[in-house]
Amino acid sequence: MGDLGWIFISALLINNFVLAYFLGLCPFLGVSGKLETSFRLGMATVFVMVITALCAWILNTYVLIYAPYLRLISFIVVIASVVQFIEMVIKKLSPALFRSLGIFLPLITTNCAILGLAIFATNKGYGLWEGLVYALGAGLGFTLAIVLMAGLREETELSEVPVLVKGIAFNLIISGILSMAFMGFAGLFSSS
Amino acid sequence: MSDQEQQAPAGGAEEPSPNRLVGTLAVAGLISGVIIIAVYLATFNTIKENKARELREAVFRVLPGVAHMQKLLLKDGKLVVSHVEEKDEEPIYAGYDKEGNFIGYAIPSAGPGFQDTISVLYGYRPKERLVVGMWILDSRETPGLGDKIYKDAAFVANFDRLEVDPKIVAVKKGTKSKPNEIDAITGATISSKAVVRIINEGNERWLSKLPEPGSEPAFEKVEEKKGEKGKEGQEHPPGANDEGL
Amino acid sequence: MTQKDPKLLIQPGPQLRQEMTTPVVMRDVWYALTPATLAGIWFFGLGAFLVLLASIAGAVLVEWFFSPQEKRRYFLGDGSAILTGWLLGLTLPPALPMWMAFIGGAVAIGLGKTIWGGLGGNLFNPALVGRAFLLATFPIAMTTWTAPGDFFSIPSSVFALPLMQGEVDALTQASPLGLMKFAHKETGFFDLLFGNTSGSLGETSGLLLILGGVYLWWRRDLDWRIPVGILAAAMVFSSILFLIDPDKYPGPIFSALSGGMLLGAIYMATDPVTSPLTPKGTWIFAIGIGLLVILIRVFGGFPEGMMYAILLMNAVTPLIDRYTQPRVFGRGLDSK
Amino acid sequence: MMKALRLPGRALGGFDHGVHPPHHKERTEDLPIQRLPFGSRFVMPLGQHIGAPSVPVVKAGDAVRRGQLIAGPGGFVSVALHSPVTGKVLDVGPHRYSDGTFREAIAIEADPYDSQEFEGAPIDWESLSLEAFIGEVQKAGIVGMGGAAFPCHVKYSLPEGTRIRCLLINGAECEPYLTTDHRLMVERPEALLHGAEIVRSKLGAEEIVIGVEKNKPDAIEMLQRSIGPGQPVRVVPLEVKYPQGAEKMLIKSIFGVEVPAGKLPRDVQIAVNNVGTIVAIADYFQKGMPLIERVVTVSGPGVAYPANLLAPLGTPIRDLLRFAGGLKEETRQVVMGGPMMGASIADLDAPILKGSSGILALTANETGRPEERPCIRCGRCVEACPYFLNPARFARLARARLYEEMAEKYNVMDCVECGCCTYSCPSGIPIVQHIRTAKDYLRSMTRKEK
Amino acid sequence: MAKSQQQAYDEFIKGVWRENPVFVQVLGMCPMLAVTNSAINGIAMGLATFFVLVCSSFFVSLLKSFIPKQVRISCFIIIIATFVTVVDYTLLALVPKVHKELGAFIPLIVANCLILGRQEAFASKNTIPMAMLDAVGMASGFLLALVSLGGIREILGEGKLLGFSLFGPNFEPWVIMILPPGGFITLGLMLLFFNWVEERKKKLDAQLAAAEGGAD
Ligand SMILES: Cc1cc2nc3c(=O)[nH]c(=O)nc-3n(C[C@H](O)[C@H](O)[C@H](O)COP(=O)(O)O)c2cc1C
Ligand SMILES: Cc1cc2nc3c(=O)[nH]c(=O)nc-3n(C[C@H](O)[C@H](O)[C@H](O)COP(=O)(O)O)c2cc1C
Ligand SMILES: Cc1cc2nc3c(=O)[nH]c(=O)nc-3n(C[C@H](O)[C@H](O)[C@H](O)COP(=O)(O)O)c2cc1C
Ligand SMILES: Cc1cc2nc3c(=O)[nH]c(=O)nc-3n(C[C@H](O)[C@H](O)[C@H](O)CO)c2cc1C
Ligand code: SF4
Ligand code: SF4
Ligand code: SF4
Ligand code: SF4
Ligand code: FES
Repeated sequence: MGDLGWIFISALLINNFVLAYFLGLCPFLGVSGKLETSFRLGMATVFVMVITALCAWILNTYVLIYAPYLRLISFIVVIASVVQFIEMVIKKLSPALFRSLGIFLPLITTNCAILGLAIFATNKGYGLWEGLVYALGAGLGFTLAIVLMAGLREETELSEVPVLVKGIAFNLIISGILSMAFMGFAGLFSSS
Repeated sequence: MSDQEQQAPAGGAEEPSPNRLVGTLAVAGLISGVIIIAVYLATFNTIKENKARELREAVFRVLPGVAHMQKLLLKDGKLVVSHVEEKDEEPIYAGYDKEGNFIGYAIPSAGPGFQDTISVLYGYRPKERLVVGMWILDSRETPGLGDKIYKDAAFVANFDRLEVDPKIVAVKKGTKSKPNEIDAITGATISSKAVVRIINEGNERWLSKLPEPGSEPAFEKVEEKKGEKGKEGQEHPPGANDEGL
Repeated sequence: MTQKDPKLLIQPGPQLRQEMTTPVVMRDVWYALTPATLAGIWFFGLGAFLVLLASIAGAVLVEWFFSPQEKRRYFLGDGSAILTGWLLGLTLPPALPMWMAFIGGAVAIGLGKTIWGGLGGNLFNPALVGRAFLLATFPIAMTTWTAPGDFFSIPSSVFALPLMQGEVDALTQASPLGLMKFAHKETGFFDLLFGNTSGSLGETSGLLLILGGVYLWWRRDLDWRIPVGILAAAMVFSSILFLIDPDKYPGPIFSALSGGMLLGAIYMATDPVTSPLTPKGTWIFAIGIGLLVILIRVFGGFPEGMMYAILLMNAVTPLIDRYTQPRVFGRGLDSK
Repeated sequence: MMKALRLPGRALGGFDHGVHPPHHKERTEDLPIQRLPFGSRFVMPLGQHIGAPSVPVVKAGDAVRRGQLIAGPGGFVSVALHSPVTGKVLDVGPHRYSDGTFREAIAIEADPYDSQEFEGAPIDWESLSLEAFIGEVQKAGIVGMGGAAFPCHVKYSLPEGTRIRCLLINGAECEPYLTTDHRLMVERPEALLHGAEIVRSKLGAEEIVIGVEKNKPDAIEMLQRSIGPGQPVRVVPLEVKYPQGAEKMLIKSIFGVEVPAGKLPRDVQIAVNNVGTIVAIADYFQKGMPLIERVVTVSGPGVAYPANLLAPLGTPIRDLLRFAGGLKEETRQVVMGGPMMGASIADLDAPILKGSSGILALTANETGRPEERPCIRCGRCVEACPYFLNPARFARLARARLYEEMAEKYNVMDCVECGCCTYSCPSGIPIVQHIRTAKDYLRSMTRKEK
Repeated sequence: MAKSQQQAYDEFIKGVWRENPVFVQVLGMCPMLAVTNSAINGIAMGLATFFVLVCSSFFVSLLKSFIPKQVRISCFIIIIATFVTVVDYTLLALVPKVHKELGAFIPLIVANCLILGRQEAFASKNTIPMAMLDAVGMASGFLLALVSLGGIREILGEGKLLGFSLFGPNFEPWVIMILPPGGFITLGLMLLFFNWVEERKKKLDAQLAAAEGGAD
């Protein structure tokens, strides 16, 4: 497994943002009720994450070596503005795409998974390509987790889950079991 | 406590002018910038010292007998001493004893472990082609299993005198028989092998680029103001690995 | 009126029902498991039996405790809780402390079933939820495999006090899968088939597991596609790897007979509740498991991937079900 | 338009899914059809077929002869009714129906001194135009005897541009216990072939195909022996499986063609008729006898002497049971029709109808049901449903009252209520009942929208 | 005065218990699950959040009349990010070990909806003292949740509390508690427990009310 390959697999499965890092939990728990919506949210997340990785790399390379203390603020401000800008562009160019992804963009931009991606990529010292692959893996990993979760939740809608359990507690426990299942990917492609 | 204030956070004005909006943001940014820079400056030295000390401690742990160290960078195929922070640098560290005689290199290397990336720093003595110490800088291995790669003193001690030729090999615990073998941790074979692989990769990357033994860069006494603190690293206390991160 | 009418039942059709009922299905699985279980106990001794009992006890007690009072008999009556504990027990190391096995059974039913609304509501295989929990909780105890030993000597670790570690005094021995993964050593075909290897109770005796599976298939209690799909996919995948590097990768026969492959493929992946409904979905499910098992075994961090493979495919099952609705008779055939 | 129908020389491998209930036909399959002695009181409900009820043309006190018209068709999708006996009309009013409800019916008291001979004359069918032929069939009161009681002439009235190339005769009789079609095929093959020939020539079909399940070898043999030289008739043995007799399954089995959902066999150039229907047509054109009697299988472990009875329509169920030795002590349930699609009888004094193929007395052995338990998603129902629907999903959705979703996403309206799903469910879930509830609800909603 | 004291007490206590941000509102979960594998980490994260929340609320409340509505969210975020950066550097300078454990999750406090939510819902509409009470209450509730979650996970996961061994050397640690699934499951079960307690209380209240109704 090449380095890029492992970065991708690791972000996608082994160190899944939601199931291993607990990032992006509120969309994960809040929006995972419907499969359709979840998938679109996931795609929007992939999109924003890739942009984030790009922004973070540019900032890290050209700005933050001179002013490291502005890291957090600049990440937030720059990512939010760029996403907003792209949102406007999409709205102009492809209203259909905007309708399917756009409504999620403002929701996602301030959540911790996006910020976390920028910070982790920085901390790990990823270059441009590594950062982009990392973002792709993390975004798809988020999508995978939320789509599986949505499938599970839609199915349990119809079964007789005890009233006491229903709601967030139940979703957390499902996430726990899902997270347990994802532990199976630990060590993937790293055992020689 | 006036009640009117309760509902009107924006001052109840109609449309404020765009200038007003930008102005507010600019002021907010300015104030926040001032606060941040103040804190940054106030903590800068401590943080730098902390980091330097951490690094020094790690280097001293993997290179027994070291009193001084300096950073080396590869420039045009040659190792040169560097004293400034540079971007995209991949440094190794050279260790020297009190008299300034070269002892060995401390080489950082990283790679995938059981859970996430493991970052290792290991000491290497080119004359004997030996690894003389290993220190985990960062890892997220499973508590109780994989974290033995730094919590298990016996495992760490494997790396105190280890031949790098032809290649370091992890074998089942208790079956170590050759000088280039280590005993893997039972129940954490994968993490153990990962550490070995990471060191082997470090060797592959660096050994061919190191200068002939004897022609290492000499110790340049530039700004060694607080090097005294490194005394504690004189020897490698096995138990000291615990919680050292 | 000359004749007194009997009191007539009015019930909606169809009037006929086939004989199989859910409790009978569950009981069939008990019968199918019995020979392999007895063989396992014979190989590993009474200690293993105690571990099995503890796991069943944990499952049944929790099922009892959490079922509404008036429905208790009814809930326990379907026999699925015992089955869950039993199957869990079959995957545990024979020298596991009993208290751990008990917790495994309790978690299996508590987190794996009750919370989901009881029988039929759960989307993950309860026994494997219990096992995954145990493996992540007590990773060392759960991967300490003992060699088959004397029937009457019980390893003292089995009796470890609750919450305390057990000292394993029996002869520990790497399981065939461990040997394969970490030493690239294959165990012989006949040892695998007849069960004289270290491992868990239920994975040693391949032959009896297959016999039980044939019985269940004959009783139409399980979907033959699942075991066939899993084994076929796993064997094809491992054949490919084997052809690439026979020294490093296990061959197809070893892959099919070792570890939890048979127990998982025949008895656990086939859990009706957590496998897809439609035949097409079932194939996807089975092939997915087969591929994941080999992926995890060969490239992953664990010697055995059956449990994780099944759990992961359980998680995918709702999606599979959704996208493999059969084509309704007489619909969507314009192209024909 | 559909592609032209291929008429292959052999059965094309059957249909998928379905169930194999024990067929229990051994009780009556070898018993010749017996005529049930005439009773004294007969009740002819006006709405015993699908469509508009018939309109009475007699009133209380009128004398009627056997075979005399007593009610005319109430519209195009409706048929005539004839008196099953010679006697006197008692009244025209509500009478108990087999499900216990009251429905408009004509009650007739048989004349105890009449010989009850039927007198009629053959009809020259060869000279009839198609329209006239269809009119005759409606006048004869002939409806489908395969269970649905759908007016036969409607089936023959083809819309512009439709052509029938094959007349398919349904001799599958896949319901357990029932042997009426079986006995008709064995005892009256000439009538069957003659009736088939009439319909074939009128519809202009090229071929007659008779599908018979393989568990009736004597019927297959008898039919094959009776086919005249040059007659374009094929007898096709079919796999024994329920619901082989459902017409779309039958067509799939024999021609390998799926009738599209919402379409009829005629859309694939096939007309399907039950054996009993064809024999009734033959009787009408040969003897002038309208539909006034039919063969009913009385069977089940609840009766001592099972029998195949030729009974006048309107005969109380009690009379048939009495002839078969009466109900045994252990009888729990009496069913009209087959045990899969038939319905419980609430009142033994209710009459048999044109569509009643069987009266079954069942004991606790057959009527016992597994306790209802949660669905374990075993998929047996899915693998049983011949229409490839998802009954497990129906049950779940219906319990949550998501009826619209059942229709929109899962095509619940395609379900024919064959009962295979309920039959095969180990958890005893009354899936068909859930489906019926859903369909009723959905129908009432569409009605409201209109 | 008594009334406003009562009100002040209410503002404070609601955050700690009745509207506990974690157990009742289920906010701020991401940072909390990720780092609460021991009590000490829970305390550190809780205190960091405490500081950020209280300072931000103070400034937001102070500046509320200067901030135009249209840019208020941006201003809030800038204010919050400022204090998070302050905490980040301070921890790095003073307790580098703790900083290392909490790692990247300190900057993520910015994204904690709890903090932004309190600015939007409370601090920007109330006087400084009220805002402080609210912030302190909410932050205490958050801290309480973090500590209890971290405590449970540490007790089972390592047999220790705050580093002190509880069960002796032979204790078999429940490793899962320290791993991600343990975080999910423990919080899930704690919420379940909360639901159960609430349910019980409701039932008891109903019974009491019924009894009183009879007595009146
Ligand atoms: C929850 C859990 C966590 C584990 N964590 C690690 C780990 O961090 N590092 C490791 O090498 N093995 C870990 N393992 C064990 C591996 O799966 C594998 O079984 C082990 O490396 C085999 O080593 P052995 O042959 O020495 O027993 C873990 C196992 C489990 C169940
Ligand atoms: C259905 C089933 C699933 C199993 N899943 C796993 C698993 O995911 N991980 C595992 O280590 N052992 C699992 N086992 C036990 C293994 O088959 C095997 O005995 C064990 O992995 C040996 O590994 P070791 O060498 O690390 O001790 C499972 C057993 C069964 C019957
Ligand atoms: C589930 C099901 C089973 C059926 N079984 C039979 C059968 O066994 N024999 C039969 O003649 N008709 C059966 N039918 C009715 C046929 O589908 C079809 O309506 C009939 O053969 C048409 O002939 P008819 O109108 O002359 O009755 C069945 C229908 C359904 C829905
Ligand atoms: C063929 C078959 C296999 C089963 N396998 C399992 C299993 O692996 N684990 C389990 O907990 N229950 C199993 N059960 C029992 C039952 O389906 C299970 O308890 C339900 O998942 C509980 O809702 C099985 C039942 C049958 C009929
Ligand atoms: S924007 Fe805030 S509330 Fe919405 S999903 Fe993201 S974190 Fe949750
Ligand atoms: S009753 Fe309906 S759903 Fe059930 S098997 Fe028959 S056609 Fe399918
Ligand atoms: S047959 Fe019954 S138990 Fe099985 S899936 Fe269908 S409804 Fe569920
Ligand atoms: S996004 Fe905000 S509300 Fe959601 S869990 Fe994270 S901190 Fe809480
Ligand atoms: S998604 Fe993680 S804090 Fe909001």
